[in-house]
Amino acid sequence: MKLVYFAWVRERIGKEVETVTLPADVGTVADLLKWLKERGGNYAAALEHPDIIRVAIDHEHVTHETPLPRDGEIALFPPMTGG
Amino acid sequence: MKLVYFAWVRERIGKEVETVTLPADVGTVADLLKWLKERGGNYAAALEHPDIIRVAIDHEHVTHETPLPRDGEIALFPPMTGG
Amino acid sequence: MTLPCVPHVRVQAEDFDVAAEIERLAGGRRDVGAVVTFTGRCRDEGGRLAALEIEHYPAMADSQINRVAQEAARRWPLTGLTIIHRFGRIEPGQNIVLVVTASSHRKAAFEAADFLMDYLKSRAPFWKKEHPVQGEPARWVEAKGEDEEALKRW
Amino acid sequence: MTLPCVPHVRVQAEDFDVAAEIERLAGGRRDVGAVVTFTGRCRDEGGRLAALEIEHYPAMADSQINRVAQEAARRWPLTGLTIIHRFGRIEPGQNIVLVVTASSHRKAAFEAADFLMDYLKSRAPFWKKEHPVQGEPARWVEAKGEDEEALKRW
Repeated sequence: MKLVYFAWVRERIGKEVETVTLPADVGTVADLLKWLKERGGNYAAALEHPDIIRVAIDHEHVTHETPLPRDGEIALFPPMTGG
Repeated sequence: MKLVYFAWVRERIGKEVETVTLPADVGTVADLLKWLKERGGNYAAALEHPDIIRVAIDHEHVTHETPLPRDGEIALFPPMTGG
Repeated sequence: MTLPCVPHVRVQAEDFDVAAEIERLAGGRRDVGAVVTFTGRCRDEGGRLAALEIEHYPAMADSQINRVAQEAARRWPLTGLTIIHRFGRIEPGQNIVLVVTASSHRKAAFEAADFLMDYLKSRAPFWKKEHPVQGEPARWVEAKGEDEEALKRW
Repeated sequence: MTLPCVPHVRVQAEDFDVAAEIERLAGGRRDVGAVVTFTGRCRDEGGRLAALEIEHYPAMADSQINRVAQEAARRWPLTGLTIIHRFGRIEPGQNIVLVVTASSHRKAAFEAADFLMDYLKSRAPFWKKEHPVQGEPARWVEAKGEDEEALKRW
């Protein structure tokens, strides 16, 4: 699975993009955030409050309850401040 | 008293401006409209429905209940369609 | 912001330049976060209209527009406000009216512009006469009840 | 009007020209009665801010803006709609975002522009970082609860 990070999520994790292989029991967006946070270190700092993290799958906004696809691009970022 | 007319009020009356001497019992805007209408002819045609005529005294919108000033410029016109 | 801005109001026969009017309010300023422009233009009404003729009451138009402009400047935290209303013959595709509002804040700029257009429609002493393409006689545009209704929002 | 207009959307580092964008939607047209522009600009926050740095998600920004633009084009009878959002370093007094709506009708142009700005604020994948004038560290702008609230109006 390709993960991409933006804004302070990117800065805290320390990378823009990475490819991960998820365990079989990581089924939803919420599971993914929890699994990443448990990696500790930079990930724990970036995902300290997983509730505020916004997620897009293949460039579409999704909720934390959304099931993960088998493959695709998952983006993690803070609430947007465009406009 | 100076009277000025605009849009179809002006066209129907057939003049842009005139000076009139009002009888003592013409005290309000409504009185003025009635008095003008009773002149008949073009005035009766222009003021057939006095309720829809808008009035300004010295460049300020007023209601039909407004007392007339001793002197000044009274404008009669249809509802505005600017903007 | 403490004092209301001083509105810039013009009633003129000539066309206006939207970009120049934006520049007047925002050019060189570092405190303007939002600029809204509203341009009202003459439509051909499905090919039916050859031109509008806009009559106005010169002695009153300027003072009435200034009055409503000052009310907007009191009600919203605007850094600048411009209103230009044309009169005379105007053809389809040409400009009729311009409102420009500048503010630190988006909502203030939008609301003030919307408010001003509602008030110009029903309070500024201008009257539109339509000249049809065909040989039909010209006719005065009738005021819409909805324009008067719109004022109640404010 | 039967079909919704096709929105013109750009995500770019370069500045934009408001007059040229008005001309794109209204130039030569006789059916456009109202053009609204909203320009969002960088403020210096009372002298505190040296620049904004706007990060975006390129693969998603264009598609999200197009999606909300198409929704606006379905909901309001627009004859044209343009949205331009800049990214990169932007200094006080410079432009950030432009929305232009054109319609036969005033209310449609106002409401669609207001709607679009609400949606861009909370749905388009852009993030602003403030670079202060003084030696303080840069910091990310926090999203405002009121922006999320504003969406409920629509």
